[in-house]
Amino acid sequence: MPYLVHSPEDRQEMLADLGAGSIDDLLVDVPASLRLRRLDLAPGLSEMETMARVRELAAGNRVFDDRLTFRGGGVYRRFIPAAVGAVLSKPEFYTAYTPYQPEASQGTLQAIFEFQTLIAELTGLEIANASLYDGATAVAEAAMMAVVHTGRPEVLVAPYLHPEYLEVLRGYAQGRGFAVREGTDPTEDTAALVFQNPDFLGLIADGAQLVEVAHAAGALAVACVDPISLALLAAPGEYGGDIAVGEGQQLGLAPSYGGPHVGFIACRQELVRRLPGRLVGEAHDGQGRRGYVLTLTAREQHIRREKATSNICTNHSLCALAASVYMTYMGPHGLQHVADVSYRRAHALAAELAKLPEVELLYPERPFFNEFPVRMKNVLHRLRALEDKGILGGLPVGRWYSELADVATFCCTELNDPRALDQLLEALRRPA
Amino acid sequence: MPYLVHSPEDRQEMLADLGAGSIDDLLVDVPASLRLRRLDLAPGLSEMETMARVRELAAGNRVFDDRLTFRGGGVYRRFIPAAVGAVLSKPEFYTAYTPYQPEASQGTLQAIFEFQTLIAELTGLEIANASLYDGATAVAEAAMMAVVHTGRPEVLVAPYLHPEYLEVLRGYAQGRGFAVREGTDPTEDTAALVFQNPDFLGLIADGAQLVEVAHAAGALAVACVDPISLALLAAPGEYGGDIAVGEGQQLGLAPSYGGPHVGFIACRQELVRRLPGRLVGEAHDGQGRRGYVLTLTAREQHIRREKATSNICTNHSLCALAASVYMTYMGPHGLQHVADVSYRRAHALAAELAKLPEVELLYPERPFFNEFPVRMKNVLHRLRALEDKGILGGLPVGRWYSELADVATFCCTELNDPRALDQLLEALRRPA
Amino acid sequence: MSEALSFELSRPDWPGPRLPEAGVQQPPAAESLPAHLKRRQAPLLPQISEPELMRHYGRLASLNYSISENFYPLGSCTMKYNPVANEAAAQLPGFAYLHPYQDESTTQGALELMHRLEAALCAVVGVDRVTLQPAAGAHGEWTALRMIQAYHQSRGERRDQVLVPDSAHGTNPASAALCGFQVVEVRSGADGRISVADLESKLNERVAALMLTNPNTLGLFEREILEVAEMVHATGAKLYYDGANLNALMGICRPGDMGFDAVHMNLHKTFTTPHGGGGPGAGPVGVKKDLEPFLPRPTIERRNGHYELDHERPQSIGRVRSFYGNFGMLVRAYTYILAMGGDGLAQASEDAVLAANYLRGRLEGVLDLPHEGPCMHEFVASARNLGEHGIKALDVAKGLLERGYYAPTIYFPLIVPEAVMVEPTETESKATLDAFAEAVQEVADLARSDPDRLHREPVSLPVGRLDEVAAARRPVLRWKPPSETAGESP
Amino acid sequence: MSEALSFELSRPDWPGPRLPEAGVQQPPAAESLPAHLKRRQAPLLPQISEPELMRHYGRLASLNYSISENFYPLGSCTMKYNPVANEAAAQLPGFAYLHPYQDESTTQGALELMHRLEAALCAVVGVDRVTLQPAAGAHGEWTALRMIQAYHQSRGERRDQVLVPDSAHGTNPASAALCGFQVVEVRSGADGRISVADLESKLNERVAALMLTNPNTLGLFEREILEVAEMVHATGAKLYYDGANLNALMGICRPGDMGFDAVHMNLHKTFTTPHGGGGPGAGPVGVKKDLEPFLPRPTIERRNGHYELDHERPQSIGRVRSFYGNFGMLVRAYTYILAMGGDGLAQASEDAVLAANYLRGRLEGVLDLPHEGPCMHEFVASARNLGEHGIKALDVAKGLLERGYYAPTIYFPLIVPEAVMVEPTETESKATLDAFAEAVQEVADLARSDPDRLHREPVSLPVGRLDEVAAARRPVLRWKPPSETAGESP
Ligand SMILES: Cc1ncc(COP(=O)(O)O)c(C=O)c1O
Ligand SMILES: Cc1ncc(COP(=O)(O)O)c(C=O)c1O
Repeated sequence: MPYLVHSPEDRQEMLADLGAGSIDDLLVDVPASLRLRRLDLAPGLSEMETMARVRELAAGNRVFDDRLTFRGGGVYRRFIPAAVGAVLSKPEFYTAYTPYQPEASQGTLQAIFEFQTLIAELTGLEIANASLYDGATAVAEAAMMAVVHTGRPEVLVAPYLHPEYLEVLRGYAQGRGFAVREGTDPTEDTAALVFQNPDFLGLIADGAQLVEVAHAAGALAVACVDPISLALLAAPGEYGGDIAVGEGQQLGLAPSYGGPHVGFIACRQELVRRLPGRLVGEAHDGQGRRGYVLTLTAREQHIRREKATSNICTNHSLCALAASVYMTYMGPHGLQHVADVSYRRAHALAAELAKLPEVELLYPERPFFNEFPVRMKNVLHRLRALEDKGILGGLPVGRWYSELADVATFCCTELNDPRALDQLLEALRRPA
Repeated sequence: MPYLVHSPEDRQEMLADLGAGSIDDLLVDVPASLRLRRLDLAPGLSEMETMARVRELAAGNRVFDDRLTFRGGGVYRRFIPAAVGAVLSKPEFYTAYTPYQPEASQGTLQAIFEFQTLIAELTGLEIANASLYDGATAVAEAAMMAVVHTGRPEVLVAPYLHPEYLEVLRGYAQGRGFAVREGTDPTEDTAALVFQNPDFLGLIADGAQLVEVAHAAGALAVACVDPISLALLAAPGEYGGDIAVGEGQQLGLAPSYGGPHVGFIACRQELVRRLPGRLVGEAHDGQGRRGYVLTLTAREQHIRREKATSNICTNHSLCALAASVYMTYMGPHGLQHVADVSYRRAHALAAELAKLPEVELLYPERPFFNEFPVRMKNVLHRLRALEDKGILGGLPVGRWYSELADVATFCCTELNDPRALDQLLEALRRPA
Repeated sequence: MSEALSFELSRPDWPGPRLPEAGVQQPPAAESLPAHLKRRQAPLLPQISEPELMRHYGRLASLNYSISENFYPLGSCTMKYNPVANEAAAQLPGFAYLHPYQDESTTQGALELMHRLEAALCAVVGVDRVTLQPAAGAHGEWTALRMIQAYHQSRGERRDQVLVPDSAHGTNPASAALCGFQVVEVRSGADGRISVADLESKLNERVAALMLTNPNTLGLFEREILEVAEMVHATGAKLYYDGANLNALMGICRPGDMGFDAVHMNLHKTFTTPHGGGGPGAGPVGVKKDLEPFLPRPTIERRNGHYELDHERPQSIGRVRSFYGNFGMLVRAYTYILAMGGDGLAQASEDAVLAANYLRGRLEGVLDLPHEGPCMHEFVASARNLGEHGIKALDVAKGLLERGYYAPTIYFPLIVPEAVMVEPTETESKATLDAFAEAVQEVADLARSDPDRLHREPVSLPVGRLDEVAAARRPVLRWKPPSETAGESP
Repeated sequence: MSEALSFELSRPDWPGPRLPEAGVQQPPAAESLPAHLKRRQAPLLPQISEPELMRHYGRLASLNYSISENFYPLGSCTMKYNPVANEAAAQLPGFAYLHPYQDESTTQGALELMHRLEAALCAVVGVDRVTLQPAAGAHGEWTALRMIQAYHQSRGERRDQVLVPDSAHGTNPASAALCGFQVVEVRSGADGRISVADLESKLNERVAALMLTNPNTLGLFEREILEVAEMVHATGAKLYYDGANLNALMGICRPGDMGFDAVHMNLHKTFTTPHGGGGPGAGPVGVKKDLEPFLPRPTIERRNGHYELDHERPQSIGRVRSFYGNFGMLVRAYTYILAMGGDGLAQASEDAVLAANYLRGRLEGVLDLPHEGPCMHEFVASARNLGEHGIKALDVAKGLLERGYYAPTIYFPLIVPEAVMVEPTETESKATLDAFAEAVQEVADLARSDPDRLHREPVSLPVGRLDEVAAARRPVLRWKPPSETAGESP
């Protein structure tokens, strides 16, 4: 059978060594009434047949050309350097466990240490952890940090936080027992003001001003940021944010129908002991050689159990590795270039869309990065028409916001070359 | 620039260290009249644009579904276990050079030693080398071994050796200065009788009888074999062959439009010092630890120069590794199973094809393995019609044999499931 | 061997990679963005070339032990072989490049895969529905407790306690606390199973659920599970199954049949999705009928031959993460299940149990075995017997690293002093198990003959034992440019 | 660390992998094949599981040094970075699964790629046409000599000699001999260049060609190449270029302009296709107009916007291998050329020359440098200066292995005693070059301070120095089942 290693003879030898006649002699503790006759699943397939079946399922999906994908909403098509895949496919990385034994895990540990540094640099904050599941749970973890740190009972959420992140936050709040209120008016009950920047519609918030408001009320400021945008936009650390979180999918990860991606979290030095999850730190051996270890574990579930800062154990280490490779490949210039190309193309597209009949920019005056909301007549119908032309148009946001029933957000990245923009505009001009 | 590592500053430092003002100071030996102003090629592209361009070229090819590919002629679609790709993508294997320094190349050396053993076992002969370029050059190398070993001036080739192999052999013969004659009647001038088994049409030769004929005339017998078929068919070593060669593509390598594939060669012990190319042997270090080294190098160009057994230096090591992984994955039972499935499906297809109007088996009485010749009216037209239905039908062999103008050879492997066979037959029944 | 940090390889004048130009008229952000929204100082990302980058990560990789090269008997983590075909499957463009917000009519293949995976998991653990959303085991625990919480609330009950055995994994109490529950610990008996008496004393109408692992973290099957389930249900509480040890049971018995109401599974353990040096994993949760209304939304439904995402679930606890789960891991797990089939999965669990008992037998007399066998898929030994020589579980672990083996889980579960928790899994050959047993023997012998030398091991790995205490006292959690660090150094 | 042979891991009762059933009525071969055509004894292939197989090759891989982890300054082999994008390109299904006998109308993309690659290579080396068929450099040499042979024959001349410098690579004389030519050696002068006087004395109407490498194998540019070309052509002979050292010249100068009539290129050196532990490579050959009629067939032609294979070439020497060349390597090389562009390739050669001269400078006084600089992309040092301590080039090589570097090429070219041939390439950072120079210094110091210790190195690799003499005296070239070997062992 695939992936099993014992020959019938091996099994006999091992059973004999145990003085057992059959496997049943080893399962004596299992009540007879519970023993299954057979596992009710189809019999196994050869690898050839398995892959044929899986390929069939993959073929049941329609993938749009990356050039012609203008839909984001938290997941974006971006150029992924071949280096990312080449590193992630190294079995020494992807078949290792959480690095509990540092002497035999320096590769993973150093890679995480580099990731922590990269995220800290990107967000402009002192410390970042080894990764979280995704952007949504990262927001929830940050909110809980604030609740514990301030001892206050509510978390305030500014408009247009990703609706799924908000939903997840509400779930954690219900469980943990704190309130979630929408608005930008903190009170003395407010543990944190959480805002996304750029927001779900793509619009850039004035981080400095929001931080000021939060701090004025004694609340923490939590920014949920787009990592690519930080090559151009003020970093949370620059405008006084206390905690920065976000989704790292754009840093070298494929959309993969929504996961696995990677959440990141960074904070000011004084909050470090409230951080959830793994932290890697520098250490030295008897000969003074530098190495890396999991550290400050007194925050974590395996040590503190119910008093831990979070329950997270397995995180998204390999996805964090992808992000590290991506950021290292790009460097400051590359990342800025990617961000700027995305920014300029999005603005070029916005300008052209605005000229189309029955299409208007929702907020012509507000600054945006590479995604922006557009109001268009029968938006759903027109988006469907685009699909028929092989174009994945903007994201209709009406499902989340009744007031935006006829609005879609369009985004551009380095993959949407000028010709692709023309194809989109052309298709919108001549619906057929 | 991609793949370069020096920053402008690095270059300056190095030049300064050399007391050179510019690179020109290091190129003083190049006559001014030869210096190029610029290299006349398009400017470089980003990886993203490069890959887009390459993908465009790949999209300019039409790949037929493996299930519906019935064309062989020396290159076959077969199931390739994911393990093969996973091993070949290990940089420690694919970015190493020929293992000149054994202490730092044991991975490659042991893998070759295993390959040599696998090929020796498969062919039933004592010794195999580390690989050759392909099946065609393997035939030529074997012929030259025989010419040198016997000191005789001609090589005799039995009918239906792969026409391209024959053409390559003629080229080597012209250069080296020996004759190539077609037939099965060796004389005292005959160094070797070369035969393919199964032959180019797929028909199984009586190896024992051909070997007898060759040996009776004091010639060597060289068999060009299909490695998969050897799981079922008598091995050259079993019927007294002196040298076995062949093409290893079917052992885990993709068609890749004809290359890279891998040639193999095996022989009887007494011929070992006439073998071309690399040989790996067991060795031991000062502590008695077992290791592997390149050995019997006195046969090779870097030692013997013009007296070497061959000029080959770089061979097809990584392709040989693929073959090793494939054979090790399959084991004797797996390989036999693959061969038997191919055999039975080919015979099922032959039986059904024979029932079609204006279709007949060329040699209904002769045994074949998994490929066989069929005579059909307007073969080219009918094959083209199959392509329109997404089926890559048999190989028309008229381009090589005027007498077989309306003949095509069809093959089956484990990929051509029964439903695929029906699709082919159905398509041939209703041409539309 | 050691490797510099990418930041230390960086050169300030490295220009960065070649990238496409914008090709549009719009001015660069630097000119058009309002000043107060602009970043002031560029992040200090490394500036290195692709060849240096690949060399850097190539060397880092070589510093790791991993399943691909080393036996990795890390108890409770099920480090079994990760089929390479799974990786090929997840990388198929039809899966990898699918956008989560595409119209369902264009993602039928993905939805069908998830629907079929749900059905397969239901069959394996014996539940009615499964949510594939949770990203890992702990996330699954929390998700299940949220559903149980919502269930009790829907019945107008406020149950604020969750019972957790003293042998439980740390995530159990942590997840309960994160969910607002008060954690009450239940003691284990001398036989290593949960003490039914102690459980009885702690069961009352305040209790929302009992969290159990079965086989428990000692690798022992909870013989009295049926009685336990009855007791728990009698008080109206729910029984929760921590699926980290499911690798012992496939095709042998099912948590659902034992009376568990909610069950999490670690696809990165039982179903061979790789651990990636700490994730990503996937922690689907299965539930019985009465918890079904509370499942996270969306669920995946098949309606007249068509798959769809159902968001209209009024009693749902809502989604527990963005989108639909770690889809890439779901593809891997489903590929594995297709290849194994029911027969294969059952054989896998039998082989896992056989291997653990065999290895346990080989270690008798070498290490302490505080509990009676047979064990299930893993067992917990103790290095207590080497204590007189000043040797601890940690030393045994390091000695095994020195000999080319990753170390078993140590100091867990907490109820066994000097615990050495060994899980061989079904994918290690008898030859490997024998060699490992000999290595443990060698370490035990060294503990007696030359404990000091053992204290110094490992000596042939990239680094020796690292001073974790010092590391935690003055944590250095990131690289800083020399200038900045200068001031700090002691 | 060592690894057993796959055959030693084999178990006789291992059933083998799961595979699809035939699903047809036909009887198995065992029943239907004539007895005399059937195999009698199954081959002794290993019988191991997939997890064992992957572990086996994972461990073997870890025993290798490779560019991905080690500086690999193997002179004459151009071990430069192999771009990972090239691998992705070659694996595109549109290339990988293309059958060589498909109708040309279905392979236009592949034909266009080859046609464009040919044009690019023509531009780099300055020739009129290129054949992409040869599988490696030596194969290219032979192919070119066959064309030159055919050319002379077509003009009714029988020229039976080929001139080869004493500094030439072994494949040069071997290829000439394989082509039926008598090899005549031409001496090198004191300055490391070919002796024009000696060449003159050996040039006559029997000479078919002179084979040259430029820069030559000493890494020195043949200053008098134009005079040499004139002399050779004056006698009606052809000038052949061994392209192994082309990495020194891209964008700087072109063999075609120097007067070479035929030029082979090693795509696995200059154009970054990986070496694969000894291939596959690709050795295209470029020729000037008058050799064009003799190119191997088929050639790739573009006719009214359509690409086709031209088999109708009456004067062709015929194909030199099956199909059209190592297409997968051609894809990689073309991908590399697209990314680099003309500017990039030129910079690459300049950087290669710069790196070689820089490293040469760093080694002055450490090893002997028998020839004056500047060098081109590589240089040949000599360990002669350590001879008095009983240290040879071999010992220097082993000392470098011990320090984490692959060794330079040693004992080649033959004209330099104790040759140590170093080629850093353009893809190694200055930091790496400096560290390597220090390692050589360390080895040289050890040669003086403790030569015995150096003789014992390497000590920390998987094996120490292996006894190659004993291995050749009683060659063991394959594994044999214990029973069979038993008798043999001494
Ligand atoms: C018994 C047990 N429960 C829960 C978990 C948590 O699972 P995860 O790491 O996937 O969050 C683990 C993982 O180590 C475990 O061993
Ligand atoms: C100078 C020189 N010529 C020819 C060759 C032969 O090339 P290949 O190994 O590709 O056959 C080499 C390869 O090492 C070489 O260095």
